[in-house]
Formats: sequence, structure tokens, C-alpha cells
Amino acid sequence: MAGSNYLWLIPFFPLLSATLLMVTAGQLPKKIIGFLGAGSIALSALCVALQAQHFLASGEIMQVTLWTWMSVANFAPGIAFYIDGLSIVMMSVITGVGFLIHLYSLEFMDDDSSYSRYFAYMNLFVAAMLLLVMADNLLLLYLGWEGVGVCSYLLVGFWYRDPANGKAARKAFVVTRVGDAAMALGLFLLFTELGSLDIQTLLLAADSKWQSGDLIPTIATALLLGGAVGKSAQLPLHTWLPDAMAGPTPVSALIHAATMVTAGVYLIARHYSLFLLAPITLEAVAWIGLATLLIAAFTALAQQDIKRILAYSTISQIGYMFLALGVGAFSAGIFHLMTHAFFKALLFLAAGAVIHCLHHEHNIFKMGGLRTRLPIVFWSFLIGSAALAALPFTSGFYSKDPILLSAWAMPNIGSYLWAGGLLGALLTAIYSFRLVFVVFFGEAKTLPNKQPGWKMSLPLALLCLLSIIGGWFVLPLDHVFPAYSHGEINHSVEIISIATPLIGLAIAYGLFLGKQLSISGFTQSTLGKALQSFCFSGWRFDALYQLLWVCPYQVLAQLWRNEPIDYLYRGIVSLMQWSNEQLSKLQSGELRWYATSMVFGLVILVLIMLRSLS
Amino acid sequence: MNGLQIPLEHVLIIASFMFSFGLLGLMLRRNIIFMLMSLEVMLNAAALAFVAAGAKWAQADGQIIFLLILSVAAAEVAVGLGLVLQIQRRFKTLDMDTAKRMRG
Amino acid sequence: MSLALLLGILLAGGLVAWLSERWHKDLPRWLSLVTIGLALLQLVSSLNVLAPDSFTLVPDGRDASSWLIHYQLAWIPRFGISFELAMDGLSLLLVLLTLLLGLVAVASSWTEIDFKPGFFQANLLWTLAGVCGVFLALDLLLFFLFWEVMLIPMYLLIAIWGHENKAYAAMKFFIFTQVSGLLMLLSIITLAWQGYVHNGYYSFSYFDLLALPLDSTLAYCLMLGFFIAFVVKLPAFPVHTWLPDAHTQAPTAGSVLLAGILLKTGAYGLMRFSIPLFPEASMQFAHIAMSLGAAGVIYGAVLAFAQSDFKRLVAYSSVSHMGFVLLGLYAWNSLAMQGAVMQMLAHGVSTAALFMMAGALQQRLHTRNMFKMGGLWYYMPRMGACALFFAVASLGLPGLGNFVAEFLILVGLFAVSPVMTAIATLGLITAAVYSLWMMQQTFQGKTQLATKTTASLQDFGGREMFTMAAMMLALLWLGLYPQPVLDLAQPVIDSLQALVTISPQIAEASL
Amino acid sequence: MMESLFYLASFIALVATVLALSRANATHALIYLIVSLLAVAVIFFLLGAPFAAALEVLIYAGAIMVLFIFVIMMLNLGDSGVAKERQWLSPRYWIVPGLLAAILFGEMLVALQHHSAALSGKMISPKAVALELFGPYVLAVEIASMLLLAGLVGAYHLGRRFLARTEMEEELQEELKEQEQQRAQP
Amino acid sequence: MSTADLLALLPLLVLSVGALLLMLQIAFIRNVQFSSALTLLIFALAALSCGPATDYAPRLVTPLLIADKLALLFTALFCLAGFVTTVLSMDYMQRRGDQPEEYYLLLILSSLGACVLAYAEHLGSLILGMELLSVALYALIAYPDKSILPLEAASKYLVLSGAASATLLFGFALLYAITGSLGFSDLGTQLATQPSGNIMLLVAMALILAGLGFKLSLVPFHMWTPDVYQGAPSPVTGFLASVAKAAIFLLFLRLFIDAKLYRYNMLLNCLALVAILSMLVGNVLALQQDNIKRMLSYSSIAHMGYLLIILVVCGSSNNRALAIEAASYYLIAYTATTLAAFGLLSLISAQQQQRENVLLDDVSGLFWQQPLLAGLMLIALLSLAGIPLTAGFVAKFYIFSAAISGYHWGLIAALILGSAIGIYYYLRVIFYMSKRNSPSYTLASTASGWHISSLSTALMIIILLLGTAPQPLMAYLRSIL
Repeated sequence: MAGSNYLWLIPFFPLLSATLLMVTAGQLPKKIIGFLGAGSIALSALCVALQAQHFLASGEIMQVTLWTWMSVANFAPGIAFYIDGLSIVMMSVITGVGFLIHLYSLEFMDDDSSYSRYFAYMNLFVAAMLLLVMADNLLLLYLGWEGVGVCSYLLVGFWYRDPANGKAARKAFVVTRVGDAAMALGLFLLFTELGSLDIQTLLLAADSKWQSGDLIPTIATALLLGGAVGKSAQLPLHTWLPDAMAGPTPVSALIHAATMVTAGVYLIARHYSLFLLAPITLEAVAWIGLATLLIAAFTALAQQDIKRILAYSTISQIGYMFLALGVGAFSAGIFHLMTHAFFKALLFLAAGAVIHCLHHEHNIFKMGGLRTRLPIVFWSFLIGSAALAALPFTSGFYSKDPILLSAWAMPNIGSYLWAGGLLGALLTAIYSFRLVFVVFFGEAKTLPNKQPGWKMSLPLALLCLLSIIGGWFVLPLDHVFPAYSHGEINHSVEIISIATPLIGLAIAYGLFLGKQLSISGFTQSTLGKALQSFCFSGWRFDALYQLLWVCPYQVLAQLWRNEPIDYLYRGIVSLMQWSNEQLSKLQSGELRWYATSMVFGLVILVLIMLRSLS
Repeated sequence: MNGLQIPLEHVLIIASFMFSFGLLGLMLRRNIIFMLMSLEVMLNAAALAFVAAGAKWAQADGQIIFLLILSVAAAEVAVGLGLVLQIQRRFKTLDMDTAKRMRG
Repeated sequence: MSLALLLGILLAGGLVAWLSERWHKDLPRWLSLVTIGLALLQLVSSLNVLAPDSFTLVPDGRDASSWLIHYQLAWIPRFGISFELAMDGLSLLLVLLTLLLGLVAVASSWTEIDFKPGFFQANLLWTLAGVCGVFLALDLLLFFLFWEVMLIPMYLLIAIWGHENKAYAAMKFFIFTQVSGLLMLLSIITLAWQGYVHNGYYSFSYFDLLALPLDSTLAYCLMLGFFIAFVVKLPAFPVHTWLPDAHTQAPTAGSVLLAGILLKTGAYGLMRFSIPLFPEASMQFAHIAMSLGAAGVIYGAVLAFAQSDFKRLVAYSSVSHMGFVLLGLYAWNSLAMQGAVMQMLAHGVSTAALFMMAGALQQRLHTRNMFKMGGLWYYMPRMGACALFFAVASLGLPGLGNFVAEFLILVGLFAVSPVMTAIATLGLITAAVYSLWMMQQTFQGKTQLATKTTASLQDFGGREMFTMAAMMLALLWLGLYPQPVLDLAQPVIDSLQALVTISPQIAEASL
Repeated sequence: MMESLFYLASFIALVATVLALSRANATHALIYLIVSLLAVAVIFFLLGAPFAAALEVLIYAGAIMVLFIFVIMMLNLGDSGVAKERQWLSPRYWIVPGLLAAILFGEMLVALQHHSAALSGKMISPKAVALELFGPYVLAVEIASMLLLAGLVGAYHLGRRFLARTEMEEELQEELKEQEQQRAQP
Repeated sequence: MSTADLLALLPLLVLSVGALLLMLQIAFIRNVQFSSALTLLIFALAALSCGPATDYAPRLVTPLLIADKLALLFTALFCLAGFVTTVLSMDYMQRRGDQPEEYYLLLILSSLGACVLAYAEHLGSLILGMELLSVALYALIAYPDKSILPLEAASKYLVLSGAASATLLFGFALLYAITGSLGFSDLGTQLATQPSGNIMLLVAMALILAGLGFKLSLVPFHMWTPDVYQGAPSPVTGFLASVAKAAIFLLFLRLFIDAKLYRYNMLLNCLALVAILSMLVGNVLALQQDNIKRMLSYSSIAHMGYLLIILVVCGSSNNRALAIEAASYYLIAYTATTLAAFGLLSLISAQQQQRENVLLDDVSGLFWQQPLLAGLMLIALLSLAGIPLTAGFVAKFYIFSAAISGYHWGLIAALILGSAIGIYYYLRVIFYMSKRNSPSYTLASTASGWHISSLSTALMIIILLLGTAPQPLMAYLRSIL
């Protein structure tokens, strides 16, 4: 069952299941729906596992073309797959984590009336995401890219009867579409310049055609970066992700934490050689990552909604991945992508369990003391948070540490990047443990009405395990990316990097559990309040965009609503009507006037004739 | 007996004057009888011009056209006066300014 | 002969359908289906006799005999006007689309029409005949004749079976197309006169008028005559304002025909006549045409977003989408032209479906105002799913036909004008804005309807679902395996390109 | 002598025409018109067209004008409405038409000044006219007979009803009143 | 006059003899049915007699009349138009009682006048034909005695038409004074010897143009048209709008060509100006007209403007043949279409005793009540609007071709603008006809009967045939010109 001939099965299973679920439109019994929904992902995951084993054993890159999509002149993208180590990693994460989340969903969504629709969308998403990472050419990648966007839209707005959810869903889609449009332009540019959209051909052609620092690769990579920024919720297109938490929590776990949002990272990693030709863009990637991770971390500190905290933390962690890509540590970025998928999925699922068991309560300050009442969830959350904060020996530590060290090793700007990343790490530790302490310690404010069943607990347990041991995985990326070594790093740097999360933990403990520290004096002051609300609103990005884009667009639409162009035609019509009325007045019915007008005409005619006198 | 030997223009000027005045009458008068009279004056002016032109070319054609104009005038006046009778009967007036039921 | 027969079937079928309403009021629509079916059969059987490789051979653009089917009959020899019909891959595609959407139109108005159903079906079939004639006619005057004549049944469809403001809409539609048509008539006759002066004999045949040596100013003016007629029909900014009104007021079948196929005649005209007849002038004009296209893309999208009327929204989205066609055609390279052809087909299907949706909504809710809808998914999930499908199709989701079309157009266009491409790409974003807005207002959110209305709402039945499913499959097919269509169109595009040896950039440089 | 006679006749014709068309009383106007026609007849005679002159007197002044007089008498127009007619002839009404007519006349004068030709001075006898009339113009005579037939039938049809007053008269009056009222309303 | 001469004039003779016969019949037996049947017979015979007469064409019969094939073609057309008018009148006149027999006599005389105009080659026949046509028409217009609008219309027409005739005659008198000739061809020969800048000549032409312009209701001599068309009985309006117009235009064309008036640029300029004004003003005036008769009358003003383009095109000798052919075709198509349009109105107004008006509301829903009549009206209106498949389109195509061959872009622009406006008001009628009325609405009653149905069908077929198979007529026109 392994080998390129069977690759098509991987996206096929979820696609088939999605189609079946859609066509039957909820008419199937619930058990079969669940079986189809989760089972298809399981089959898919199994296939991935077989393929991965085959790949690891043989190390051969698999390529297969199912059919030529379209062929016009020299433009001939196929429905074709290209599987190398990077794809294998991504596919494993998608199907593996995806399967766990589907399993979890079986219970989480049990009482929802649109059970079938949910699994249809989820399966469709997995299929699209798989196409994205398996695609051999940029057009198929774009298909997956847009496909996951639509599924994200559908799932964010899953509970469609609340208009707020619809709004969040549209925001998610449209904001990412801005990035997608840039990416599409990038595709046009690349095709026009290189004559192909096959990724490997294109990369080779780019290498031979351009020198590092040329203008065109810079523009092309900047445009691709636009797409990546949109999809991965990086500055300046990050505002959609917190709102996207309106969807069911497993959706947030799968799409908005583990897989889709990391597509941007994948895109850049996939085209790393192109980005290497554009050092300016690559540096921009690093800076974007850094800025995003800091802004998001600050914002996360001020949030009260458990899912929003996690959302901002996702943005922040992807910032780390961008930072890694930007400094050229592609493997580190991908590695962090994987571990992040584990622990962030774990955190979301655990948060989902909390919400599920706590009457859909989202506000962390209305929770508390859940340590004893939901022990499984507590341990999951704790492990997840530890990994998020990159405490030593968790997977997060193994992935984040190389990023910081690579940043340090960057010439010229390395120390700034490193310092920024370090600050981010400190903040990460503070907000993640703030979450743990507030939710699971202290006195209980709301009592859970149920306990998670095995379908929820098993994924949590497995993800806990992965979050811990994920750091020891060795990814088959050696042949994908150039060997990277950040050389000898000062030990003090290493130590500071390791110690920072611990300091953060301590601060969080002092602030939220032991109460040794208090910043209430500061938070009560005017400046503090302002700062808090500034952070709470996500640094006012939403308001800014509202002012810059949304409002002008709406005003424009309202202004044009009645067709300014049509006024021109209506004016012509009015002119005609006016002349008609004026001329009709002349038709007075008076015989003498008619005679007069005739004489007038005669006089004019004779006058014209007389003009030839002169 | 021989005819006059004066410039043709003089006759034509008289004809023009009569023609213009006929038109003026048409534009001014409201009584349909006067309008018919104006018509007669205009036709007469044309007839005068034809006869004069015929005299210039020493052709009988001018007079023949005059003859035709005469029959035309007779026919028009016959029907016109028939109409006058009807108008008087229907409108109780010959004032054509009252006859403007159709307009616009 | 087979092509004339095709038109004859439709015309006669219309007559029979009209007369049949005396016997039973359900008879006309069945007869209508049968007629279109017969026409399809006739088309297929006439293609069957052709050699398989004739579909891939590049026809000689100047020689009718190299086309798939060619038929000529002297009509008015006094002016060299003949009844000349011919079919190549492009015409074939568009005729197929016409007939298939004809079936959709009949299905979409299955229960809508109570008043004079026979005459309704007759007008519908005559419109189809007119449109097929437009796609097949190669004598310029015959082409003009079909161009004008198809308007009358369409006018009657709107004027008789339209909605509240039908008089205004029908009139606007007719006058816009007629006035621009007069300009085209002027251009056609002037062109033929130039042909007469040059050749010494009258001819309105396409092949005789191609490559006529013309004074460049005159050629430019004549090209404008054609161009205006075609862009009005397309419709392109800023002569599009008839479209929203006509669409809004037309009965469902009328909207389906109007959006699905009538608009395509404009694009077809540009591709077949306006550009090849006046290559230099057209390419000099290309930058203006493309600007209009790009403006239309954005303008249409913004206005679509501003609408509260479901049908108006879809109508403006058509303006936006047809802007892409204009861009694609004037880029005049294989990619962009293939994209334009694809856009004609895909837009035909997706917009027809959306209008059908609008018709179904209006039939159920008696309103087109989206602010009075909302939350309909809950009551009519099947309808919601269909709407969703076509909404994302219209915003250009990859995997569906519209994406292939827009992508090809933009890729092709980029090589010609990156700036235009960038502007048009903005259309991808704005399309998302209005499509999703439409979904939100109608099927999502809280319902604004009275409970009495919602209680009696009926979801799509079997007939409607069948039609919808067919169109969905068509879009998926166009989106995932468009190669048959591309292969059919490619020879035509090659031959058209052989007629126009100058590219927009060169023409612009020579200005 | 003949010349002065011509100018005298012309003068009379012009003055009579002006007077005819500016009278308020129809009968007076008609008398002036007859004078004008007689003067034109003199001009015809002087121009060498005795046949035309005779016909002018016989038919124009004699027959057609008498027809007018008959109608005026029949309708008993007489003095009625004279005052009204006078009022209509105030300058307010005739300024524009007068100006137009004057311009037209002026234009003709200008045109005629650029053309000069003398009359032949030859007399064309009635015989010559007759020969011509029943030669090449014979068909004109035939068609003229049809024309007169049309005039006759038309005049008969229109006039007959005046003589045979029908009972419909009152109905028509009512309709007329209604229409007047309708017009008065807006 | 030889036998051949008389045979060449056969249609005229048939009409004249017919008129006399009819008069005798009226004198002895007053019977409407008989009179109308006789009239139909006379028109049919006259039309048929054009056939044998063509064998003797072309021939100049006395200096007054020229019997060429064009004249015979149009004579036949006018007789057929008379035939159609008679059929339409039968129903109309029966309901108006009061000695309708003379009506047919006048109709024959009027047609005779039109035919004389078609033959006219001399000022004498011009005046007589024109006056015969007009004088009979005055009486025809005023014929109904149950309504006062006809009277008003007739008096307006009489006074103004008389003035126009006088103007025309005065113009010819000036021409005669200059050239000494009255035949058109002679005039052409004589004019050639005159300097083309002769002012008196030009003024004479202005007078002639004004006179003919009135008869053709060209702007600014158009004011009478709507009132007269509205007030006249509908069949007469149809006759007036089609036959009278076509006859005068044919005459104008003959005069223009034979007397070589096209040599005068000033005249061409004036014609172009008048044409443009007519096209625009006529169409604009019709725009919001609710009275269909008035609307059609305004549209006829515009159509005459379109026709005038042809005279301007005649200015260049290269395109003259095409222009004449175009004019002939246009006149035939226009006559058929106009007769159909007004004929339908006469059928609708037939039962409305008190009024000659047909308003838009009166045709509301006609499609569903009287499909045949509505179909005829639809086709007639489309033909007037110049939509393909109808006679009007081929006619417009001809005008376009002619105008383009002379590169008269200004005229073409006005033509397009005018047609564009025209579409609106023609369509408005169609829209009203296709209206769905509430059940309580009662349609204005319409006449019916087998003769009406067959006439409507025949007219419809003629208009469509002229539009779809114009080749035979085109070929014939080319062969006779």
C-alpha cells in the first residue's frame, strides 16, 4: 500500500467521506456519520504512516501525476503530488493530530444537530490541507490553500444562526483573501518569469536565472509572503484569528492552531531557495515574526477569554516559526511547527473540555479550582502549557531553543532578534501559567456538570504524550533544507535562553497564585488601564483596519449604491423628456401659429439661400 | 395690340408683395373666411407671376398655368366654403382660434 | 444544412409550444424540453459524422471550408448577403452552453409561469434560436439580424412576465442594446461599402471582410462601432447599467438566459468580429478596453456589495465577472483567451444557478430583499448548500470552473499588463466580500421572516435539486478537468491569433 | 401711357389687397378683393394676356368671389363680430407676423434685384392659348375636370349637411359644451 | 395621342372611368355595399392594368406625363393602398351612416391624384395631381359628421395646404420666369445654362422646398401633421400618411433628378438641415405621446426626415442609382407599414362613435384579446422602428447604405440618434399591448370579420416578406431604374 501509486488515497478518503456526508445531508444515522467522519481520517492517517515508513526506509522522493489539470500553451499544471520529507512531516501532523481531533469531536459535538455537516466540513478541510502540502505545483497548492480557507470560513461560521459568528467567519476569509490575492499575483509573476508553476522546476529555474538580491525574486517572494502572512495570521493580517475562535473548539484546535495557520510557514519553507535569493524578504520575514510574536504575547496577557488567549498565543508561536524561517533555520521552524501542533492542539482540546464541561463558559475569571474536579484536563493543560512556555525537557523547549539560538547567530541583527524572542518567551511563560493558575487553582467559581468521556480523554492523553516526547523526534528534513548550523554559541546565551521561561513561570506564580507580587497598583492607574485596554483590544488593529479599509469601502459602496453612472443615462432621458415637453408646447393647435411657423421656416430657408450672395 | 415692355421684376415685385401680404393675412386673421381670402390672394399672386413670366417668354404656357391655378382655386374654395358652413354650424363661430381641441 | 435545421427546430418548436397551450397548460413546457432535446440531438448527430481529428485541426481563419460545419445559401445577392452559418470549436461550445442552459431555464420556470405558458415557452425558444444564430452566423448582416432579433422575445419575456418595474427594465434593456446595435450596423455597412470600393462587389461575408485594407482612422471608428455594441451586451463598465434593472425585473428563466447566454454574445462578438476584423485598431485600443474591464471588475464588485436585492447583487457580480472576460480578450494571448472562453462557460453556469436560486427564493418569500431574509439555512438546508456552492464558485474557489477561468485570464494578462492584473486581482477580494455577504444575509444569521412564512417554506424538491446538481457537476468538471473544453477552443484561438499578428504592447508602443 | 396705366393698376391692386385683408367686415373685404382682382385683370391685359384677363374677371371676380358672398350672406355674418375682429387687429397680434412677412418680402426684393429681364411685349391671343391648351395640355384639362369633380363632390357632401339640419344638432351642442367645460377645468 | 399612349395611361383611365361609373351608380342607386364593392373592383383593375401598361413604358405621353416603369410600379402601389383603405373603411363608414357612398368616390379621386403625381413630369400635372389629391383629402378628412375633430383637422389642412400650394406655385413661377420652361427635363436643361449662383433661382428653390416640405411634413413645416392625422378618420389618416406622402416624395425625387436640382449645393445643405431637424424633432415630439395616432404622425415626420437623406445622397452622381433604388424601396416598405399601423387603429376606433382618438390605454392587453391584430401592430411597429426581419429594416439598411456611400456622417448621426429615440415610443405601444389587465378591464371594441382577418394577415405577410426576402423587389427596382 505504499508508493507513489497509492498517494491519491490519502486525500481521497476524507474527500469521499465529505462528499458522502454532504450528499446524504444529515440523513444518515449518527453512528455512521461518526464512523465515516473519524474513520476516513484514520484510514488516511494509516496511509500516511505507511508512506512515511516507506519514505524513511527508501528515502526516495515520490512524484505522481494523476491527470493534467489543464494545458494551455506552456501552462500545464497537473493534479500531481510531490512527496519529500517536508511533506511527510506535514501530512503526518495533519492526519495524526487531525485524527485525534476528529475522535475528540465525536463526543464534543455529540449533542449538536448539525453533526453530519460538521464532519463533512472537517473532512473536506483535511482533504484540502493534504492537497496543500502534497501539491507538486503552485496551482494545486493554491487549490488546497483556498480550500482550507473556505473550510475555515464554514467552520468558524458553523453555528450560523448567530450573526457574530458569520461576521467572524467572513472576516477570517476576507482577510486571508487579501493575502491570497497577493500570493496569486506572485504566482502570475513567477509563471510569467519562469514559465512554470511546478515547484521544483520553478526553484531550479529561479536558481539558474537570478542572482541573490535581484529585484524580481524579491518582489515574487514578497508577494508569496503576503499569502503566508494572511494564512498564518502574521502582522499585519493577523486580526482574523482571535475572532475565528467563534467556531467549535476542535475546529480551533485543528485549523486555527495545528494545521491551517501553519500553511504560511510551509509555503515559505517549501520555497526556501527562492527566499534565499531575496535576502531582503527573508529579513522581513524575521522581523514580521518577531513583531507578531511580541504583539500577540502582550495581547494574550490581557485577555480573559480562554480561547482568545490561546489564539493570541498561536499567533505568537507562529511568529517564532517565521522568526526561524527568517534567520534561515528552516528545519527549526518546521520542527516548532510540529511541536506546536501537538501542544497547541492539546491546549485547545483541553480548553474545549473545560468549556464543554462548564456550560460553555469562556471567561477564565469565572473558572477556577478545576484541578481536582477535572484532573485529566488539568494535567493535559499543565503539560500543554509547559510545552508552550518551553520549559526544559518539554517538546516546546527542544523546538524553541534552536530558534532563539539561530536568531542570535544571525549577523548584525541577531542580538535584537534574540532579545525580542527572549522577551516573547518570558511573556509566553507568564500568560500560559496565568491561564493554568487562574483556571485550575484557587477557588471554584463554576462547577462542571459533566466529565469528559473516553473519546475526549484519549486524544488528550495521546497529545500529552506527544507534547512531551515530540522534542525527541528526528524529522526527515536533511535532504530538504540545506544543512544549517548556528555554530558555536556563547554558553551564557544558552543559559539565559533556558532560564527565561522559568523566570516567567515564577512571575506568573507570584502574580496569580502565590500573590507575592502585585501589579494592581499599576493596573488601577490611568496609564495601566489604558495599556490594559490597549492590549486587550489587540493593539487596536481592528479599529485601525475598520477605519482604513472597512469604513471607506462601506461608504464607497453606499455612495455608489444608486449607480452614479446611471445618472448620466437618466440625465439623457430627462433631457429628451424636457425637449419633448418644450416642443409639445409648440403644438398648440392654433392654426395661425402653425401658419406663422411655416412662414418662419420659409424666411429661414430663403435667408440661407441668400447667404450665397456674400 | 402689343403688350407692355417693362421690366419683369416690377411685375414680380407686385406679385411678391401680394404673396407676402397673403401670408400675413393668413398669420393674422382668425376668421376662416379671411384665411380663405388670403389664400386666394396668394394663389392670385402666383398666377400673376406666371402670366408675367409667360409674357416674358412670349409663351401661352404661362396663361395655361394661370388657368389651372384658377381651377385649383375654384376647387379649393368650393370645399373650403363647404367647410366654413360646417364650422359655423358646429362651432357657432368662424374664429379658428377656438378650434384647438387637438394639441400637444 | 444541419445548422439551419438546428435553428429551424427551435423556431418551429416555439411555434408549436405556443399553439399547444390551447390543449393543456402543462404541455408547452414539456414541448419546450423536447424541442431543446431535439436540437441537442441534431447538434450531436451532425457532429458525429465529422472526422474525429477535425476537432483538433487549426482551422484557417480565412477559409470557411476548414471549419467544422459550414453552410451557405444566397439570400440577398443584390448586396452580397448570404445565409452563411458556420461552426468551429468556439461556436460549438457556446451553442452547447446555450442549449443546456435552455434546459435549465425551462426547468427553473417550471411552476413559475401561469399566464400564457405557451407564449412564454415560445419566446424562450426563440431567444435560444436567436442566440444560436448569433453564435453561428458568419455573414455580418445575418449576424446583426440574429443579434437584433433575439432581443424581441427577450424583451417580451421581461415586459410580460417580469416583476413590478418591468416596463422600465425592459425598455432600458432594449434601448441600450438597440442603440449600440445601430452603431454596429453602421460599422458593418461601412465596412461592406469599403469592401465594395476595394473589391468591386458587395459582400457581407466574414471571410471577405477580414484583412480588408482600411484607413487607420476609419478602422478605429468602425472598430469602436462593433466594440460599443459588444460591450453593451457584455456588459462592461460604464455601459452596464441596463443589466441590474433587466435582471431584477426579468422572470427567472429570463434572468437565466440573460446572464447565462445573452451576455456571452457580447464576448463572442468581440472575439470573433471586433478584434480580428480590425486587428491594429483593436490592439491600439487594447489598453482602454482593458482599463474598462478592470474598472468593471472593481466597480461591479463594490456595487454588488452595496445591494439589498438578491438579483441585483448577482447582476452586479456579472458585471464584475464579465470585466475579466474583457481583460482576457484584449490581452489576446492563448492563456487569457482560453480563460475568457472558460469564463463565459463557467459564469454562464454559476450565474444561471444563482438566478435560479433567486427565483426560487422569490417564489417562496415573495421578496428579493435580502434584509428580509436571513437564517434560511435552518429551514431549507439543501437550498442553502446549493447557494453556498455557487457563492464560492462565484468568488473563484479553485476546483470550480470560475477559478480556472479567472486564473488563466490573469496569468495571461500579467504578461501583457501587470498593473491591470494587480487591479483585477483586487476583484478576487471584493468578490469574496459580496459573495459571503450574500450568504450571510440570506441563509445565515437570524431570520427576519414572519413565523407564518417560515412554517410554510419548502426546501428544494427533486426537480430543482437535479438541475442544481447538474450545474454543480458541470462547474466541478470545468474546474478539475477543463481540458476537453480547452482542446476544443484551442484551434480556434490559434486561428484567431493567426489573424491578429500584432500584440497589444506593440500596438501601444506604435501609438 | 400704357406704363403709367400698369403702375396705376398695380397700385390699386396692392392697396385693394391691403384693404381687403385688413377689413373687419367680411363683405367690405370681399368688395376690396374684387377690386384688387379687377386691377390684376387690367395688369394681365396690359401684359398681353387678354384671355387671362377675361377669365380673371369672369371666374375669379365673377364666380369665386360671388361664391364667397353667397356663403357670407347665408351665414348672415354681416356686422356681427366686427368689433371683435377690430380688437384682434391690435398691434400686439400683428407685430411678429408683420415682421416675418416684411422680411420675406425684403428677401424677395433682394433676390429680384439680382435678376433683370424685360418682358417680350408680345400679345398671346386666346387662340394661341386654346391651341396650346387642347394640344399638349389636353390631359391637364382632363385632370382638371377630375379636380373640379372632387371639389364638387366635396363641397356637396359638406354643404348638404348644413342645408339638411339633422336632429343630431342638439346632441352635438351638448358634446361641444362638455368639451368646453373639460377644457375650462384644468 | 396614340393607342400606345393611352395604354400607357391605362391605370389612370381605369380610375377616371371608375370614378365616373361610381358617380353614376350613386346617382341612381344609393347602396353602400355596392359602392364599396365597385370601388374595390376599380382599385383592383387599376392595379392590374399597370401590368399591361408596362409593355408601353417608358414613354412621354404629352409633355405632362411620363409613363415609365417606376411610375407604374408606384401607381400599382397606390391603387393597392387604395384597395386596403377601402377595406378598412367599409367597416368604419358603415357605422357612420349619412351617405357614405361619396366617400369611395373621393377616395378614388384622391388615388387618381396620387397616380398623376407618380406620372408627373411637368408643372401642370404636378399642380393638378397634388391638388386633386389634396382637395379630395379635405373632403375625406371632414367626411364623418358625428364628431368635430375631423372638421377641425380638415380646415387646418385646407388652409395650410392651400398656402403651401401657393408657395410652391410661386416658386415655380419664379423658375419659369428664369428658364421659360415648365417640364422637369426642360427645366434641367435650361437651368444648366444659368449661373448656379443665381439668387432668384435659389429663392425659387427655397419656396419650392417649403411647399413640398409642408406636404411631406418636414420640420419646420410639420406643425399641422399631428392635428390632421389625429382628427382624420383612421383609414384616411393611413391613406394620407402613406399614399399622399409617397406620391409627393416620388414627385420630389423626379423633380430633383430630372431638373438636376442636385447641382445646387445650397439646396443640398438646406435639405440636409431640414432632414436632420425632421429626424430629431419628429422623434422627440413622439416620445411621450399617449395618443397613438399623434405618436405615429410624429414618427412619420421623422421617417420623412430619413427619406430626405436620400435626396442629399443624390448630390453625388456615383451614388445616385443606389439612392433612387433606396428611396423606392423605402417608400414601398413605408407605405405597407404605415397602412398596417393606421389600419389597425381604424379597426380599433371603428366602434367608438364619438372619437377618432386611440390612446395607449385602448390597446392595453390587445395581445391577449386579439392576437392577430396585435401581431399586425407588433410587426408594423417593429418595421417602423427598423428591427430586422421586417420591411422597415431593409428600408433602413438601404438608407444607411446610401448615406454611407456618400459619407454623410452628420446625417447618419442624426439618423442613429433619431432611431434610438424612436425605439422608445414604438416599444411603449408594444408594452401596453402586452399588458396583463385586471379581469374587470374591458378592451376597446375592435372590428372583426373575415375580410379584416385576411387583410391583416396579408399585410403582415407583405411586411415580413419585404423584410426577409427583399431580393425580388430589389432586382426589379434595379432593372427599372
